[in-house]
Amino acid sequence: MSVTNLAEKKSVATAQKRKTNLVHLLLEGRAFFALILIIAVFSFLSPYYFTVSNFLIMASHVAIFGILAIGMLLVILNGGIDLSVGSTLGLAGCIAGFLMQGVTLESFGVILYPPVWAVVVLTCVVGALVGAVNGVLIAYLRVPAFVASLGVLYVARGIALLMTNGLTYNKLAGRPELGNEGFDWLGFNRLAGVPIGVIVLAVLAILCGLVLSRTAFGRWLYASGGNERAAELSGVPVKRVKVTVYVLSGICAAIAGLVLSSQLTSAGPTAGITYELTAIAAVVIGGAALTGGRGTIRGTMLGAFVIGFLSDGLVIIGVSAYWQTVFTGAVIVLAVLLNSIQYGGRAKTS
Amino acid sequence: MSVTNLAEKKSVATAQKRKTNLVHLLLEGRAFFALILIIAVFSFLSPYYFTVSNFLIMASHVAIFGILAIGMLLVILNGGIDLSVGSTLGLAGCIAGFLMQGVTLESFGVILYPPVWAVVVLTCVVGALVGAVNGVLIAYLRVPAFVASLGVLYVARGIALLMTNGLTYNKLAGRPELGNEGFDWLGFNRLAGVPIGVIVLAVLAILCGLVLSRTAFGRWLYASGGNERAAELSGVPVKRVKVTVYVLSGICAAIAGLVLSSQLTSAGPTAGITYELTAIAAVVIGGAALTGGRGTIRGTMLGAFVIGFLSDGLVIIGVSAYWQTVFTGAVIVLAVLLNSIQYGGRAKTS
Amino acid sequence: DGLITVIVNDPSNPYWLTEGNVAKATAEKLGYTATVGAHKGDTNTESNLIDTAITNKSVAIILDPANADGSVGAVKKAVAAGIPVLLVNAEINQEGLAKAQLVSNNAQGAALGAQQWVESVGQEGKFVELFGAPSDNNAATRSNGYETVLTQYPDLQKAAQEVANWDRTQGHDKMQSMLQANPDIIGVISGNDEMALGAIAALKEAGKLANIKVGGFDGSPDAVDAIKAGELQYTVLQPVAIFSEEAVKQADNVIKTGETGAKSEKQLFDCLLITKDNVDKYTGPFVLSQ
Amino acid sequence: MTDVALNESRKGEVVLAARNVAKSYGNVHALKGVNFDIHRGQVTTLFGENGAGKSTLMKILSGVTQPTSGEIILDGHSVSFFSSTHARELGISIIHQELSLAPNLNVRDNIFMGREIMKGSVVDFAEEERQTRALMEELEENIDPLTPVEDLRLGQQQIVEIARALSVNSRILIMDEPTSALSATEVEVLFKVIRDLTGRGVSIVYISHHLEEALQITHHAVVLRDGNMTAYAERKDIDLEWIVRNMVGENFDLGSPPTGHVMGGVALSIENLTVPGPSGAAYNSVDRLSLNVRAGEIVCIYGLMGAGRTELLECVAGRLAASGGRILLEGQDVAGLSIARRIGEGLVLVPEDRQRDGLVQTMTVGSNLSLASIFAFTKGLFTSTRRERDLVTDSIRKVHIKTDGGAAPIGSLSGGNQQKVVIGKMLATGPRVMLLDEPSRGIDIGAKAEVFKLLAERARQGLAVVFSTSEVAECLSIAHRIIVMHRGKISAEFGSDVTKEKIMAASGEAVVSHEPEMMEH
Ligand SMILES: Nc1ncnc2c1ncn2[C@@H]1O[C@H](COP(=O)(O)OP(=O)(O)OP(=O)(O)O)[C@@H](O)[C@H]1O
Ligand SMILES: Nc1ncnc2c1ncn2[C@@H]1O[C@H](COP(=O)(O)OP(=O)(O)OP(=O)(O)O)[C@@H](O)[C@H]1O
Ligand SMILES: [Mg+2]
Ligand SMILES: [Mg+2]
Repeated sequence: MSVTNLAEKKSVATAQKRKTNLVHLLLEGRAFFALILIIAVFSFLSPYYFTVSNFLIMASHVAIFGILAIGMLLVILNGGIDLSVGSTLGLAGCIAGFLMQGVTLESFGVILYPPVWAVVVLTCVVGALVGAVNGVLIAYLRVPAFVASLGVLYVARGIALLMTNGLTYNKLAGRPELGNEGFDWLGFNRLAGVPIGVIVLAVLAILCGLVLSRTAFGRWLYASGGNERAAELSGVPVKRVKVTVYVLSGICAAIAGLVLSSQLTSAGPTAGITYELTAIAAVVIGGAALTGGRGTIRGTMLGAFVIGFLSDGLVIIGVSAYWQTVFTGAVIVLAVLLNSIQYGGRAKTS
Repeated sequence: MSVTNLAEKKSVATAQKRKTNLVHLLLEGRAFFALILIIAVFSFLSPYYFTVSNFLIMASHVAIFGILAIGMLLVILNGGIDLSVGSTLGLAGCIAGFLMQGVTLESFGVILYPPVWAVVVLTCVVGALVGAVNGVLIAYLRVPAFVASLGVLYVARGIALLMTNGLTYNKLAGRPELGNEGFDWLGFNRLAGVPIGVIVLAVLAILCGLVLSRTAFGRWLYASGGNERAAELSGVPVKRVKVTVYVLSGICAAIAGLVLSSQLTSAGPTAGITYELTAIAAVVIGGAALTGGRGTIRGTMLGAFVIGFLSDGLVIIGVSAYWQTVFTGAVIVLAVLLNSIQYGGRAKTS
Repeated sequence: DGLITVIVNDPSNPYWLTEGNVAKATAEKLGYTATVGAHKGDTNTESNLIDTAITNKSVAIILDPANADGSVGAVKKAVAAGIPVLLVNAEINQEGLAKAQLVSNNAQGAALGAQQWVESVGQEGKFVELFGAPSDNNAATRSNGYETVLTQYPDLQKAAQEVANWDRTQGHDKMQSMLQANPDIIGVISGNDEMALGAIAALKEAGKLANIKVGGFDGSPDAVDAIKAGELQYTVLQPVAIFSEEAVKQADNVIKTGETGAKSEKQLFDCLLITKDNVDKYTGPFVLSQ
Repeated sequence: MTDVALNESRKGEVVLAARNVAKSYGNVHALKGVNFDIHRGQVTTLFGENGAGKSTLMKILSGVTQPTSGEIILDGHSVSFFSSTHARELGISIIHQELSLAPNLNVRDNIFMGREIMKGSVVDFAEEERQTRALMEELEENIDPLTPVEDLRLGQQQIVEIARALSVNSRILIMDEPTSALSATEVEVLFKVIRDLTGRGVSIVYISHHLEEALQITHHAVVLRDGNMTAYAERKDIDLEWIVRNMVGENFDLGSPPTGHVMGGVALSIENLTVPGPSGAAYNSVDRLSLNVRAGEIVCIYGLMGAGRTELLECVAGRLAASGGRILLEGQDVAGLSIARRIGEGLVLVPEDRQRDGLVQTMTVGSNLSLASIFAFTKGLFTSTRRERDLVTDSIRKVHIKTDGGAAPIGSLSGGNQQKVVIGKMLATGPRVMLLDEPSRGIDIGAKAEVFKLLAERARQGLAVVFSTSEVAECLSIAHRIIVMHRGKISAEFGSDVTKEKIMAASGEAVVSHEPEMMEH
């Protein structure tokens, strides 16, 4: 009796598992099909869409949102949200611009031109700091993530405006005699024909994927997003994980800021306004649950590409700006509608 | 034994209750003190701040956000969020403007000028419809509230732009010969010296307070925000409550749109951009938990006044626009930081 | 034939809407196809739109740059791809890139406006100024233009200046707040019409529109209506319809001959004053028939 | 039971002890100076009512919370600062009363979360999986290590929780109600594991409200009451009666079927009801089941985990959709009626999981009590505060809820009293048929007896009661009729004079006691 029972249970479990896998495939496929569909439709509507050069260009546009979305994915996996990434991106650009123009040390009467690697490191440090402020507010002072990052959104933007006085830095190329050349390499130039921004995105995505799937930190992240109390009781340093996640998101925003200012060869304080919404949309279209604990880097990248390829496609076929707004909203809802069938039964919507 | 036991437990519980009340008072007081502090500081810094006329003007600025915040409070009590209120406000203004200019019925060759009450009703219906779209997506199609309302944000804004073609409606005053006068009465005029917008806010706040504390619907709202499954099993029509809440939020946004266009005597499609964030901030500063089930109308009003009185104060004493941004962010975080001590122990930050 | 890509700032504002529409209409009249994109002031979006224009093999780009410094990179990119770029409405801080920069003479317009302002308001008393988005060069240019003229009248005293980001609602709210601190002002000078119209609504509400005069800038249809209604004293018409059309014509020249046909890269188009005296000559959005 | 050798030299000596440990949460004194010993290689069982402080004491001993005052002594040395990770390093692990698993992670990840096995800088998943398999084998559960935990039923989740504690290889293992969701077979396996562990010198602390069960394995019994230790004895000196007497002061029994009232007509009639299994499952959770319940009758449904009792009751209450069959309430078909309408018609459910489905934690005791009957105190548009207060006070009195009044936060009540709030809420609607899914889960014997007394009383007044249970002893209390469910079908039906063995045999359960004549149905 006991044996048949067990065997039966097993077969049930296996069937269920097989089903889950199939459903998963179909659903993963769905975001993927959305992308394929977008590509197909626009390729049909414009002869210029389906070309290698256009895909590279679109990918380099996706890069900015994609990099933000990677950081956002980590935050969302943790059950949080980070509204400040757009502002942090803007601030990071300004910091980089400020450093590239040379730092005047009044007391010594010299102007310091830090080399590009130092600029990159310092900018990332600033991004990490902004993230750390978020993280500490959220993890230790228990401010809800939405509000903490909303406050930081305003403050970071205000600081960027104050430090630039509303103006834009545009001498980012550096000069050989100052030894600070090479900023172009972050997003403007190409490597073997591929825009650097795309390469940065790919590297970050692979790194993030590895961290999520192969390291203890990745598991901690999923665990504390799924059940924070349980994770804490199991010895997961949940608060540290939380702070780290926001710091990483801040660093991602800083990198996105660097790539963007390199792409534009200029850095202004108003860059990145409302980008947080696009990043969140990418993550959610990619199948992550805003309640935490569920989501993959693959999905997020798909989400980012869906949004990017859609908006570029609409521009290429010459749809009016108003309709673009409408389409963007509709696609976000539709894509998530498909996804929500996957998790809807379980997750409490928040 | 059993008796002493009970008595003892009771005294403990009473002590606890007393303490809770005191803590509550202090904390409610905190948002209140924040307001008092803001008023005191600015009154000290500017002789024009502490005057009846300035308070009325500031209150009329608060009215817009306050009305949005009332709808947002309902949504947040239900454990949701509505990012589309700013867009709905803009769309509502445009609808009202469109109706006030007269509706051309091509087939009959006539231009219809609906009276103001009809304009108000129709605009509210449109707001309710937008809310209903949100509600159905969230309650029945299980799209997470953040995403559904984000999509609707874009779509509503796009529709407003498409219907106005980017232009602003100016002739809102109506004309006596057309029988559509009186739009001024929604926000522009004053009643006994008090701006109508403020009166509308007060009426809505009182209504909402009554609904929350004295009706079955209010109870249902708190219950389904606190524990949706339990509420459902207790016979609460949770899905209907959810849809209703978004519909009410849409109507509030429409009313805010009407008041704003009356205040400005014009209605443009870009009105209300990012107002959703301010409304959410007001609700959260007012002590509501983003996880649902906790929050009061009194707190929300306090929150709205804190934000409004702060930003107007900064203008009156002539602080630069950049610093205004920084201050706004800092105050949002600080105010919630104080509040989060109240709920932090219990609510999972979301 | 070929595609001309027009990129404007934000078509939800009638000024840029006209800019895009006129350019598109002109291009189509000249036998081109045209698309109108909008960057909404974001240099990244602008750069993406330029990329798309390159992908689309546009024969020319008419661009209203988002940022004097920030748009340089985008223009460079288009130029590197061999597409002639003609800038309209705003400048970039680098010459020799774009084939032409056709802009309204903001300094001249501001001076014109300020003189009319003094004429309408008087030479004595306190006034306030509404300032546009600080990231936009034109905000400062216009403000400086006002300053230059108004400082010549020592009895005119600027009581306050607020940033209202070109926005009507912000103009309204900031005006109300400034009125609290400065109830005794005699006039408002505004960086654009939207903010001026917001201020008018605020003054109307306060019942002070009779005593406090308002001047605008842009020449938008709404502002013209307000002039007709006697609420706005004047506005400075930016000849957007003219330079927008001219830009496309020069683009056509460049495509056909490699030259714009104009004398210089920077071409300033003088602004025109609209007051209640010549308001009936306003025949279409941003068009003042001579 | 005494097959565990007690005479090994160091067996029985105290390894971990609490001395004068007190803990208060604000004004709540959960523990008031308790001494507690854990003996090497032996099982110490902690008994006590809900809210007696058992879990609190265990949390202190495992470093999850810090005591307000008092001392913890490990191997004769006082340990000062103590976190849960620290405790684990010292060889103390705990199975929490509330499941603490991350539902989104699979079994393997849950077992090793927070203490990953590393290979270089990455996690060694293969090794973790191997160990998980081994653990599952030991627990005789066929659970794939890669199944997401949320796909497991409650009992299996509890097994995972147990496996996690076992995987630590600690020398002191604290089990806070590890069997509340386990079937008898699974409990039996667990006990085998426990005996194994004690044989190897591991010390166990065991907490359970299943008193008889606990008596099977324990060596020492400690009774806590209101934060004080009230009794201690060795196994040989105690029996069930001793425990109950020390726990609640008097000896409770679970009552007997109410008699002396006339049963009415059929109140609830279930005809050929079929409820599909979880989406895509090949079986039906409830399979063409028919059942009639008369007014004034109490029917008990016994069954193992997964027998389909929850699905049956939830379907009747309107939360799950049936795929076939009819449900009649006093002759009227309730198909298509919402939960709310069914409540209005007098058909109510007290759900299985009171935290998740029964209570709104953000509201007060009073608001929870009145939630299902708002229209009873609504006049026109508005609710009447006075009438609501009357209703709440009335409920509190009738259901005997120990609370400081309606305004108290719901979280301030003990588990049993919270359960009574859920029952009181449903009784306040004036039901004719009341369904209760495991009303006794997690509540102490005193509360249990009170709940049953209450139900018997109501039945006498004409209420039809259907309750489910996993404890045979409860079947033999107030029920007039006992239904045994097995895989969605009724496998047997008994009167109140049936024996435990017959019930268990009909449930398809492997037999716990050792009578050889037990056969499966
Ligand atoms: N975090 C907390 N905050 C406030 N009070 C608490 C907390 N944890 C426990 N208590 C209180 O401490 C007392 C003891 O609770 P504990 O959980 O230890 O009881 P228990 O004996 O385990 O009961 P049960 O059998 O229901 O599990 C109860 O009155 C409870 O309400
Ligand atoms: N006929 C069946 N064949 C195989 N497995 C079954 C069958 N019925 C139920 N199960 C298993 O049992 C689980 C359902 O348990 P359910 O909660 O419905 O039972 P229950 O009797 O209410 O148990 P309890 O309330 O004690 O948890 C399902 O997840 C499924 O794996
Ligand atoms: Mg306990
Ligand atoms: Mg069950």
